[in-house]
Parts: sequence; C-alpha cells; structure tokens
Amino acid sequence: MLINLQYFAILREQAGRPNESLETRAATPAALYAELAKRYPFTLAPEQLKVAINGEFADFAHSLRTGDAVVFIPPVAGG
Amino acid sequence: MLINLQYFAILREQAGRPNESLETRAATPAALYAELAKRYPFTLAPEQLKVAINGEFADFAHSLRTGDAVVFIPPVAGG
Amino acid sequence: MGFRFTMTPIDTTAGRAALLDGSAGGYVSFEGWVRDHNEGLAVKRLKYEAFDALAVKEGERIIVEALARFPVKHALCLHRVGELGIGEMAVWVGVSSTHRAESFEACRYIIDAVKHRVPIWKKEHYVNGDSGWVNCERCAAPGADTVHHDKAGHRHTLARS
Amino acid sequence: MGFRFTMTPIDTTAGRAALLDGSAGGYVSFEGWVRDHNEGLAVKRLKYEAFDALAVKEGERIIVEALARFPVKHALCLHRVGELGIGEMAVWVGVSSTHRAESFEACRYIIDAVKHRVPIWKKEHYVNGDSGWVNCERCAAPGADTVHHDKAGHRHTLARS
Repeated sequence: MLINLQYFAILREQAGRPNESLETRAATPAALYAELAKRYPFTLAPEQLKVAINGEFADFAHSLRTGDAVVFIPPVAGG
Repeated sequence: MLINLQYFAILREQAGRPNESLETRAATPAALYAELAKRYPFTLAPEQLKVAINGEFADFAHSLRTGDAVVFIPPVAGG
Repeated sequence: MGFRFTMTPIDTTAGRAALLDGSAGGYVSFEGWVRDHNEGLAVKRLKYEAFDALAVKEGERIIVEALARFPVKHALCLHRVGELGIGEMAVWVGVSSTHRAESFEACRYIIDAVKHRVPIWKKEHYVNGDSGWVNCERCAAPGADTVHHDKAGHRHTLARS
Repeated sequence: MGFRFTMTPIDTTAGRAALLDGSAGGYVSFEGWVRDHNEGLAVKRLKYEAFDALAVKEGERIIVEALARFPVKHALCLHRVGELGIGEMAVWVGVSSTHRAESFEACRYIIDAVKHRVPIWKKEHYVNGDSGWVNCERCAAPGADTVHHDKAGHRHTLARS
C-alpha cells in the first residue's frame, strides 16, 4: 500500500527529505519504522518516538491503510 | 513623655487626623493604644494590630522612650 | 531588583527590562488587577495607601528572602498607590531564573508575602455607596471573633462613605 | 484563549489584552527566553520547528484541560518558530483568574504540558561549532540506556553542523 510520510527535525535531516510517498508492506507504524531504519541512518530507537496518523497521535500497533499520512515524532523540546 | 504618632487607613479616619504629638505616661505600645482607644472611636482590637517604632516593627511590650515615632498598623491588604 | 511604589500606572515594560539576563531561561510575572467585585459586593473603585518608609523596607526584605530561598536571577515588585479603577493594575511582580520552576515559586512567594506583611491598605468603594477598609472592618465589630492579622483575602465592609 | 504559533516576535501586549476581564483579580504570565547556555555548552542561537497541524491541536487541548482543571477565566499560549537569538522569547503563556493561586497553577500546568506533549523541536547551535536536536541525540547513541519520551530539560548534542 501507499503511505505518505512527513519527516521533522532530526528525522528530516537523517532521511534527507521532508516527505515522501512510499509503497510498503508494513502493516503497522512499528514495522514501517523498522523498514525505514534500514534505509536511513536513523539513530532514534522506536521507543523514543511517538507516531501520528492522519494528524492524530496513534499507536505503534495501529493497522495502516493505504493513503495514510504517517509522521514519526522524535522527543519534543518546545518552550 | 512625648510620643509622635502617625495614623494610617482606618485608624487615620477614626482618629480624624494623620498624626499628632502626644504627652503620655503609657510605658508601652499596648498601654498607649489603650489610652488612644478611650479618646478615639477605634474599632480594631489590639490583637488585630502590629506596631512600628521609629520605622521598624516592634513588640507591644517594648518600652517607649520620649521622642519615639509610633505607628499602629491595621490588618494589611496589599496587592 | 527591589520593591518600589508608584503613584502612576505601573510600567511593566521597564520592570521586565530590569530582569533580562542572557543566562535566564524563564521569566514569570504576576499582576494584581482591581476586580469589579469582592465577597459578593460590586466594587466601583478603590484606593491604596501605604506606610511608605516601612513598606519599602519590608518589601525589600521580601525580595532579599526570595533571592536567598530560590535560585533565581532577578526579582522586582512594583506597587501602585492612590485611586484605582476596575481593571487597573495594583501590583506587579517579575522574576527571572535559569529554569522555570524557581521563577514560579519565587514569584508566588513574593506576592503572598507582600499581601501579608507589607503595610499597605485598601479601601474599597462599592456600587451600593458603601465603602470599607479591606480586612479591617467587620472583623472588629462586636461579636466578631476572628483575629486574622496574617490572613488576607477576607474583606469586610462597612462604613457608609 | 487557545494556542498559536508565530514566525515573528511574540506580541505579549496583544496576548495579555486577550485575557483582560473586569472580574479577574490575578494574571500570571510565563516567558521562555533563549538562554546563552545549556548543560554546560555555550549556545549561540537556535531554531524551533513544529508539526503545525498536530501541535496546534495538542496545544489547544492543553488549554482546554487547564480551563477545566483550574477555575481560571482565560488562558493563551503563543509559541515562536524559526531562528532565535539569545534572549529572544520562545514561548509565552498568560492566564487570568479571580484569585491568584489558580493563575499560578494553570500557567505552570500549561507550560509544563506544552514542553512535554506538543510536537515542537529545538536545534541548538553552540559557540564551539556543534549543533544538536535537544532531547534527541546523545540518548540515541549506543550505550545510552535512557528512554525519555516525556522528560524534557535534558539535552544531548552532537552532530557537527
């Protein structure tokens, strides 16, 4: 299925791009991050991340659907 | 002895004056307030007051000396 | 740094500027505004009066205590005196520090201490025509059994003005 | 009322004006300033980046929570994004309430929650030429055993920029 990814902060720098559309067989954000971590030099462990699907926080075990917009969220540092 | 009194807030209104010099035999602020309370329609009990002598907080049992500047301090309400 | 009175509106821009510090990461300020009501009575305006000489000394002591007690960079309190209308600022406290927790704690400490310890008095004028010295009147009436030197927030009316 | 981002300096005068209320007696504000150092490293400047759509939603949720949890009148948070220099304001929170205690508590609640939950990231550039995403770098290095999703205030450097 086709997943739309957007990258922020350290993940954007390590992916070398702000977004991409990816054809994947990953069924969950957990599997998707594992797949991406083989392609990019990501240093953050999945336990350090949160994930948003279609603009809302979601679970790493959530079932992905084609067309989903997925954002992995590194540890935040606002304020 | 001669005591210089300054009145603030409700005590100023009830004494009808902002200050006065008073010849008194009161040996302490406690005795002095009792004397003043006979002359003016003060409604505050002495337990509700603090007292300052010569610009510093003092005790109601402090020994007064001639020339002392005495201020009885009603319950405060800053801020 | 310090404690000052002003007869004119409090200049918070100047107050804040006195607290700026490149090594400070947090700044907390408190403003006390004249409310349109107090303990069920509609307030029209009020007047603050201070025993200046002692009030400034006590205010400065509070600031020194706050700086000793909390690891903050700078702290300042400005208090208005005279006549104020609804919505006007009666008091301002500002604190800057490396981390935010200390600024919150020090700012709270200062305003609480100022309200309880500094010789400043407030006379409220009510919409119904009454007026009263806050914390000074009803409690002194016959039958009132509370003595509360250090408890603010408890206003009692009632001289007809 | 609410949570907003700005690319330009935060307008605290407008923010405060949104909180004015004749029935409010207390107002507390917090400002986060860019410090010249962090965990022993001299900071030159920094950059904030946000996942806007979700960040505004989460920020608004925090404000709604604060209004439900504390009896306050109004609350607002403004957060800067983009490049900031030392001493610049990164975030502002303002709260007004009838009594002061609630404004202190709600303001603290909001800034703590914003720092822990809102998807905003900060890249610090150091005087020594290094740079680093705060909370993201050293902890991910081999041997680092702390996972701290919700613990801010803990920065780790290290990409050469």
